[in-house]
Amino acid sequence: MSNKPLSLEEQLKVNDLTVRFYTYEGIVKAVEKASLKIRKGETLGIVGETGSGKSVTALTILALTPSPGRVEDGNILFRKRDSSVIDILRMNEHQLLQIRGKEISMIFQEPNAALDPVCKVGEQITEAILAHRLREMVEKSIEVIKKEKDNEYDLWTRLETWTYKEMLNNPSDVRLKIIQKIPIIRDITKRRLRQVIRQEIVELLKLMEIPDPGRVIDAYPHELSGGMQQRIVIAIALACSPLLLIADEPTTNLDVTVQAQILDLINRLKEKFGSSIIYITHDMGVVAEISDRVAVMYAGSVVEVAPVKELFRNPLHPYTKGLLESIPRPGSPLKSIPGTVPNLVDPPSGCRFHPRCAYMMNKCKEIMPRLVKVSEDHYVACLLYEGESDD
Amino acid sequence: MKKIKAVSKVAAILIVAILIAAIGISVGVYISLTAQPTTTTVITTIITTTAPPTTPITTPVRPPIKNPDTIIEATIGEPETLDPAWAYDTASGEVIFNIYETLIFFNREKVDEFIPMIAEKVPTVENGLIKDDGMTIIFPIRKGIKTHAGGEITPEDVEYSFERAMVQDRDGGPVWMLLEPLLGVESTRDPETGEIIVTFEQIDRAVEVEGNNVVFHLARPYPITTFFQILSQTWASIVDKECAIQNGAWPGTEEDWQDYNNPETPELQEVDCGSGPFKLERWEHGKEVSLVRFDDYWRGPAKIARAVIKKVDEWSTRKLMFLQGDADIVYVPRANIKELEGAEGIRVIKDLPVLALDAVFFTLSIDPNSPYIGSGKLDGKGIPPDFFADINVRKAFAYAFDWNTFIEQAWLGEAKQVPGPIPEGLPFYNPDQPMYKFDLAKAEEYFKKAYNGEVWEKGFYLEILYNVGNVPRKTAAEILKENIEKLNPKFKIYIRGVEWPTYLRAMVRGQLPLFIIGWLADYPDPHNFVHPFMHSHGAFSAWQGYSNPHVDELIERGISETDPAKRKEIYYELQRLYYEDVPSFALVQNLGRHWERDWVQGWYYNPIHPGIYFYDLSKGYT
Amino acid sequence: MSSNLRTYIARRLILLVPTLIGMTVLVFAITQLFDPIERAALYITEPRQARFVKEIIAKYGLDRPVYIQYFNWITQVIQGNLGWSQSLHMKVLDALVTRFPATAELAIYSTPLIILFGIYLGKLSAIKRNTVIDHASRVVAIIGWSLPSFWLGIVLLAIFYGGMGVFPPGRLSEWAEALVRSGEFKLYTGLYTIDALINLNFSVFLDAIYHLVLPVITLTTINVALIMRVMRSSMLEQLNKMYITAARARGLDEKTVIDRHATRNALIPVITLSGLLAAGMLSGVVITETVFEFKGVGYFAAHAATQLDIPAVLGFALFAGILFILANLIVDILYAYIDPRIRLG
Amino acid sequence: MIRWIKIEESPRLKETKFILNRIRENPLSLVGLAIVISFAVIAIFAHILAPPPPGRDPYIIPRAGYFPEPQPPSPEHAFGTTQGQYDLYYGIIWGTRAAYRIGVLVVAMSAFIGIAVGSLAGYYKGVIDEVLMRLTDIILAFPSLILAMALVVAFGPGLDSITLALILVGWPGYARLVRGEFLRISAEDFVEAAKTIGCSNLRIIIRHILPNAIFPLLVYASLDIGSIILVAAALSFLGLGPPEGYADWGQLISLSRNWITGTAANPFAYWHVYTIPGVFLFLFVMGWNLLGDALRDVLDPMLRRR
Repeated sequence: MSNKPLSLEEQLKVNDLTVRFYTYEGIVKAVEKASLKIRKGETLGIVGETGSGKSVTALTILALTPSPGRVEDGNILFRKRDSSVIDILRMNEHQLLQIRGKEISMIFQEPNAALDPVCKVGEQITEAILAHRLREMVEKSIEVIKKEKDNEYDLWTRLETWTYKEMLNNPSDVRLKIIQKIPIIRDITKRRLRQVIRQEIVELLKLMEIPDPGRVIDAYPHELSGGMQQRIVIAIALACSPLLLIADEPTTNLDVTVQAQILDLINRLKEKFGSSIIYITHDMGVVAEISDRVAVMYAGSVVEVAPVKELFRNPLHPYTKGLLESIPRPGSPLKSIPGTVPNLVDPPSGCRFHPRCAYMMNKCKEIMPRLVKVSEDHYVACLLYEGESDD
Repeated sequence: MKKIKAVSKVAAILIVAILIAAIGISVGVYISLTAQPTTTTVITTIITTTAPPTTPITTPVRPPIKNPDTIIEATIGEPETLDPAWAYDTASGEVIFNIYETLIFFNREKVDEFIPMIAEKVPTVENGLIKDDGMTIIFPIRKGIKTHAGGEITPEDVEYSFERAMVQDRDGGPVWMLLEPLLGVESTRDPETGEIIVTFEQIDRAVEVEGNNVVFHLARPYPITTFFQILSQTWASIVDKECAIQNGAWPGTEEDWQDYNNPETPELQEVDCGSGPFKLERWEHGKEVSLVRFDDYWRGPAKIARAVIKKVDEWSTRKLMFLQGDADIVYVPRANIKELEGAEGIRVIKDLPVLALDAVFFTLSIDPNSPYIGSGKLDGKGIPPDFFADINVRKAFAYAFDWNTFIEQAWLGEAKQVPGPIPEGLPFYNPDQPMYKFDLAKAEEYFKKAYNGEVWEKGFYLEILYNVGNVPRKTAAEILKENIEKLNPKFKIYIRGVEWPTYLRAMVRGQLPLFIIGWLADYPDPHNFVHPFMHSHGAFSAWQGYSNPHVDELIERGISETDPAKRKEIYYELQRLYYEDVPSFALVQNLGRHWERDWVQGWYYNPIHPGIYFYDLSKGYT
Repeated sequence: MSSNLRTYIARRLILLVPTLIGMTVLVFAITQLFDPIERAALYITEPRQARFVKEIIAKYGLDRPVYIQYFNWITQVIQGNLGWSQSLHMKVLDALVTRFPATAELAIYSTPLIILFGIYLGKLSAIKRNTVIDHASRVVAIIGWSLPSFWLGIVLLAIFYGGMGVFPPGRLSEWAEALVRSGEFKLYTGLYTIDALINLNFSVFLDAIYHLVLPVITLTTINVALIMRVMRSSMLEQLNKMYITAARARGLDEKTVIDRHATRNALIPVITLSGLLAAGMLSGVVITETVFEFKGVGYFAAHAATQLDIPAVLGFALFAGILFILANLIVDILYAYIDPRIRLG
Repeated sequence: MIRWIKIEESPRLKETKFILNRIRENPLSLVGLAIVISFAVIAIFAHILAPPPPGRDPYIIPRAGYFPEPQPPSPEHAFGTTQGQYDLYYGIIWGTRAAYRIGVLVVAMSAFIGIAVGSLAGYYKGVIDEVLMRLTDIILAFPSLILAMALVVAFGPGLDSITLALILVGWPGYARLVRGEFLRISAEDFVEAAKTIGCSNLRIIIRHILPNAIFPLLVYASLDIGSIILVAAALSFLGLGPPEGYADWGQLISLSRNWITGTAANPFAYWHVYTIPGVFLFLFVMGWNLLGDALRDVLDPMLRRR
C-alpha cells in the first residue's frame, strides 16, 4: 500500500483504492488498486466504459460509497484549504460534514434526479449555504441591521440582533433552541438573514448565467428545463467555492447545444473559483476539450494517465489505443474493441484487459500490471512497458 | 409542505398529552383502587363537586352503594315505541307502565285482584257500578291527578284515550283486545280488503262520559275479570288529551277520523303525556331509556330519583357491569347462571312461574314444495305433506319426548311440565289432567300403527328448524331427534338453525313439518292460550291447518260465558280434547329468575308485568 | 382556490351521484333475494304478533315489485326523508345524526395515533433496515394486524374492567350520563370530549377519555401495520434515490437528510392510504363498537343489516358513499398540495 | 486449463432461486412459512388427528351431552369442551381445514374475477375501464363488513354464504390492483412490440402482461388470506356464522364470548374456551401475514437488487 505524501501543488491523491460490493451474486471487485492524483487548479478527465468504476471512485472520494459497497484498501489524501492533509477514508462522520460541499462537492449525471422534487430550488441552495457559510451570512445580516438606522429600538429587530449574536457566540444556547422551535417567532427572528441569503443566491445564479433568478428561486425543479436544472446543481456545488469539484458525466443527458453551454460554463467557473475539477465521462470528444490531464480506467483500475495532447498523440496502453480508434471518423471504417467488459464477480486473472488485448503475453495472465512512469507525466499499467513506478 | 409537518407535529403533541393524561388518571385510579376494593366511582368523588353523600355503612365491609339515587337495569330488549296504543312488545310495555297509568291496576303479586288508580273505585256488582249483568261498567274518575304535561286527568281524557286507541288500531298492534269486548270485532278493518268496517258511532258509544264517571258499554257478554285484566295493561293507559293533540295525535273529532286509522308510524313515538310515577327524561335509541321521578305524583313521589333501562346486548359486558355494581338489575341468560354463583353483593329470586308456554306444533298439511320434507313421499327419504294428519304419528312423537332430560339440561331443573295449553297459575288450570310421559315402547307402538305399518317399515326423513340463539328450543329438537332415531334406524331427522326472518317465513308458509315456539300471555285468562293453540283461526293452529268445529264452538262459548263455574267446565273439556287430539304437545312452563344487587329493596314478582315497576323500589341496606 | 382546483372538485363531486345511485341499487338488488315475509319479520318481534304478517306486508308494501319500491324510496330521499328505521324505531336521518358522534370520537382519537405510530415505526425500521429493530417493529405491527379485533377487545375488557374494574365500557359513566341528560351540560357536537372542553367541565372530559382508552388501543393496534408497511417501503424507495446522495454531498447531516428530504417524499403514499383508512374506519369500528358498547354508526348499520332493516341500510349506504368520495377528494387535494408535480384539473 | 463454463440458467429459474434465497435469508418469512406449512399439515391429516364419528358430516363437532357450562381440558378432551360440550380439540383440527377452505376458495375466486375485470379495464381502457372501475368503486365505497353482513343474511347464515359474500366483497380489491399493473405494464415497449408482431389481444394479456403482474398479485393474495379469515371469524362473532357446533374457529370464539369473564370467584375459570381458538386463529393469520410481508419485501422491484 503506497501512501506517498502529498506534494505541495497536489490537491488530491488516491492510492491503491480498492472497493468491493457484497451482493447476492458474489463479491463484485468494482475498484482494484486505482491510483490518481490531481494538482491544484487542474482538470483531470477520467474516461472509461460504463461499469469501469468511475462513479464509484468519485463517490468514494466523498466517502459516499453506495451500499452494499465497502472500501477494502487504499487511502485518499486531500489538502484542505488550511493546507493540512487528511485521509478522507479515515475521517469520522463529523469531520466529513466539514468537507462535503465545502472543500469537495459534486455534480451529478441526471440533474432532475439530483434535486428534491418537493423542495423549492431556493431552499435546496439555502441548505448548502447554511451548512457551511452560516457565520458569514449572520455577520452580513448584522451589518444590514446596522445600516438600517431608523428602527434601532423596534422590539423585533432587537430580538433579531440578539439571536444573531447568540448564533455567533454560543450557538448551543438553550434559549436559542426554544425560539427556533416556535413556528412564527422562528421566522421573524431570521428575516434579514433570509434576505441576505436570497441576495447571495441571486448573485450565484447570475454567475450561472440563469435568466430571471428571482423566479427560478421560488420554482420547483420539475418546472425548469434540463439545462437550467443542471445549472442549479452546479450552483449548489459551487455555493461554498469548493477546492475540488467532481463532475460525474454532467452533460450526458443533455442535448448537444446545452452540453456545449454547460462545458463552457464549467471552464469559466474554474478560472473564477480556481478549483480543480475531476471530470468523468465516456465521451472522448468532451475529455479532449475540457481536461488538462486524462486518466483511463478499465474494469476498476487506472490503466493510463497522461496529459491530454500526449494521450491522443501517443496512446500506449492497448485499451487506450482501442478507445481512440473506436471514435467514428468520417471516411474510415468503424473499429471496435473485441469482447465485452469482464464480469467483475470473478474478473480475469492478472491484467484484466488481457482477454481482449491484441498484444496479450503469457505473463499478462499472471501479473497484475502496476502504473509505471514511461515519460514525463505519462504513466501506463501494462507489462509491455518498463519504467520505475512513480508515486 | 412545511405546514403539514408543523400541523402533524402539533397534533402529535396534543394527542400524546391527552393519552398520557388518560393513562395518568387511570393509574391514579388504580392506585386509589387498591385502597377501596370495588368501587370505581372514586374518580368521581375526587373531582365532581356534586358527589352525593355516601350512606353510612352500618354493616361490616359492605361495598358502598353505587349511584344511590338511580336504579339501572341492564337488559337486551329495546322499546319499539312509547305510544300506549301502538306498543305490543314487552320492552315498550316496561317503559309505558312506569310513565302512564291505567284506570285500575293489579294488586302487587295478584293477577286477578285489582286496586283503583285513576278510577276512584273498582266496579263490582255490589257497589252498583256494574249494571245490566256486566254489559255496562261505570268508573268514577279520581280528581286532582296531575299529568307530566302540566294538565290534570279529566273523564274526557279517559274517553279520548280509549277512542284514540280504537281509531288507531294499527296492524299487529294490541288494540284487538279492546275491540273484542267493546265493539265485538277483532279489527276495525276487513283483513282481506283492508277497508274500515266500523262506524265512528260504534266507537263513540262504546265509551261515554257521564258527569264525573266514564261508562263502558260492552258489545257482547265478556267475563269481567278478563276485561279488568285488559284494562290494567299498557294498551289501556290514560293519555292527557291536550298533550296528545298538541303532539299530532288524532284531534278527537269525528270528521276525517279514518285518516288516523292504521298510520305508518306511531303518533306519540317519544312523547310523554302520562301521569305515572316517572317522567320520560331521554330515550337514546339503541342505548338506554332514562326516567326521572315525577315529584307531584298523586300517590306521593317515588323513593328513587331516576330509573335507567340500558340496552347491553353483550352478556360478558352486562355481567361485568353487574358484578362491578354499575348495573342494579340484569337479565341473565339461562345458560350463564353458574357464572354468578358465589359472587357477593347480588341476590337471586328463583322459581318465578312465567305465564308463557313452549310447545311442539305439528303442521297437519305441509306445503308440498317445502324444502324440509325430503322427497315428499313416504319412501324412507322424506315425509308426505299430510304426514302428521295421522294421529298415531303425533302420539308417537309425543311419547318420544324426554321431559326430564330437557328440564335438567336446557332449564337446569327450573321448569315444570304442564299438560297444556293453559299454563299453571291461570284460572281453570286442571292440575290432574293426564299428560304425555316419555315412553319409548308406546312411541314404537304408535309408530307401528301409523299409516297401518308403512311408516315403521319404510322409515322417513324430515328436518326440524329452530331460530338461532334460542338454546332451549335447539335442545328440545335434539332430544326428539335422538330418541326417535333410537327407535328405528330408518328414522332420520336433521336439525337446522336459521335466522328469525327465515324461521318466520317457513312457519307462516306452513313449510315446517313441526315447529317449536312459545306463546306469552296477553292477559292472564285461559282464553288467551286456548285460542292461539286450538282455535281454527288461532295464531299457531291456523298455520298448522288444525280445525275442529267442536273445539271452535267451545272456545267461543268460553269467552262469552260470564259464570266462572260454567267457564271451568268448558276449559277442562278443552284441556282433555288437547290431550286426546294432540294438535301439539306442551313442553314446559319455565320458572324465571330475577337478579338484583342486594342493595335493591322492594321488588315483587307479578307474572303479567312487562318489566320492572320502579315505583316500589328503593336502594339501601336494610 | 385556483380555478382548476375548483373545477376538479366539482368534477369529483359530480362523480358522487353515479356512485351513490349504484350503491343504493346494489342494496335494493340484495333485497330482491328476500321473501316479503322475511322482511316483515323486522316488524314482528314477538311470536304473538306473528299472525298479522299478511296485513303488515300489505301496509309497508313489502311485496311490491322492487323498482316501484326503489322509485318510492328515491322520491322520499329527494325530499330529504330517509324513511323509518324499524330496528331503531326512529327516523333514519335522526339515527345517523345521533349515532355519528360516537364513531367520530373513536375515529378522531385512533386515526391520528394510527398514522403517527405507523409513520414512526415505518421510518425507524426503514432507516435501521435488516437490524433487530427493523424485525422487532415489523413483528409488533404484524401481531397487531393479525389479532382478531373482537377477541382482543373482549380480552382487554375482561382483564382491565373485569379484573381491575378500570376502563368500563360505554361512552360515559353513569353520573356523567346523568349530568349530560340533565340539560346543564350543553351538547354542541355530540363528541363528549370536545363538548366537555367547551363546557369547561373537566371531570366529564376525563371520564370520556377514561372510557376511550381501551377502544382506541384496540383500533390502533389493529391498523398500525397497514400504515407502517407502506411507510417503510416508500421510505426505502426514497433513501435509494439520487437526490438523497446529492443532499449528503452538500454536507447535510444524516438527520436533516432523513427528516427534511426523505420523509417528506415518503409521506405522499402514506397520505393516500390514511385517507382511505379514515373512510374504511366505518366497517373497522363495527366490532369495537359492539364489544365496548359504543353505540356508533357502525354498530347501527351492522344491526340493521342483520335485521333486514332495508331503509336503515340504504340510509347508511348513502352516508358511507358520501364519506368515501369526500375522503378520496381530500386525499387527492392533499396529494396535490404536498407533491407540486401533480397539477389538479 | 478449461474453466468450468457455468450453464447460463434460464432467467426465470434464476429469478425463483433469487427469491427463495431472499426468503431463506429473512428470518420472519421462515417463521411465517413454518406456521403456514404446519397448519397445512394439520388440515390435510385432520382425519388421522381427529377421526370423525362414522356416517356423520365431519365438520359437525361431536358433543358429550348438552350442559351449557364448558369443561376445562381433561384426558378425553385434550382442549376441554365449549358451551354445549362440543369437543374443542376436534373443533380446532377441523377448523383448520375450514379456514383453509374459506381462505383459498375466496382468494382464488376473487383473484379470478379480479384478474378478469382488471385486465379488461386495464388493457382496453376507454369506456370499459370507466364503467368497470365505477362498479368496483361502488363496492369499495361500501364498508366491506356491512355489505358482507347484508349478503350473508340474504343467503342465510353458514360457511358457504360467508364464502360467497366474501368473494363478492373481495374481488374489487384484486380488480383495482390488476388494472393498475396493466396500465403500468401496457405502457412498456415490449407490449407495443408484441402488438406490432400481430399477437392477438388475448395472447398478449395472458402471455405477456399477466406474468409480469403476478408478483404484486401474489403478495396481495398472501396478505388477503389473513384478513379474509379474520372477517369470516368476525361474521361468526356477529352471529352470522355457521350453526352452533360447526368446526370453525370464528364460531368457536363466538361460542366462548359469554364465558370470557369467568366466574365471580375465578375470572379466568374458562380460559381455555376463548384462548385456544383465539390463539390458533391468530397464529394462522399471523403466518400468512408474515409470509406476505416477507414476499412483498422480496418481490418489490425497487428493493430486490440491494
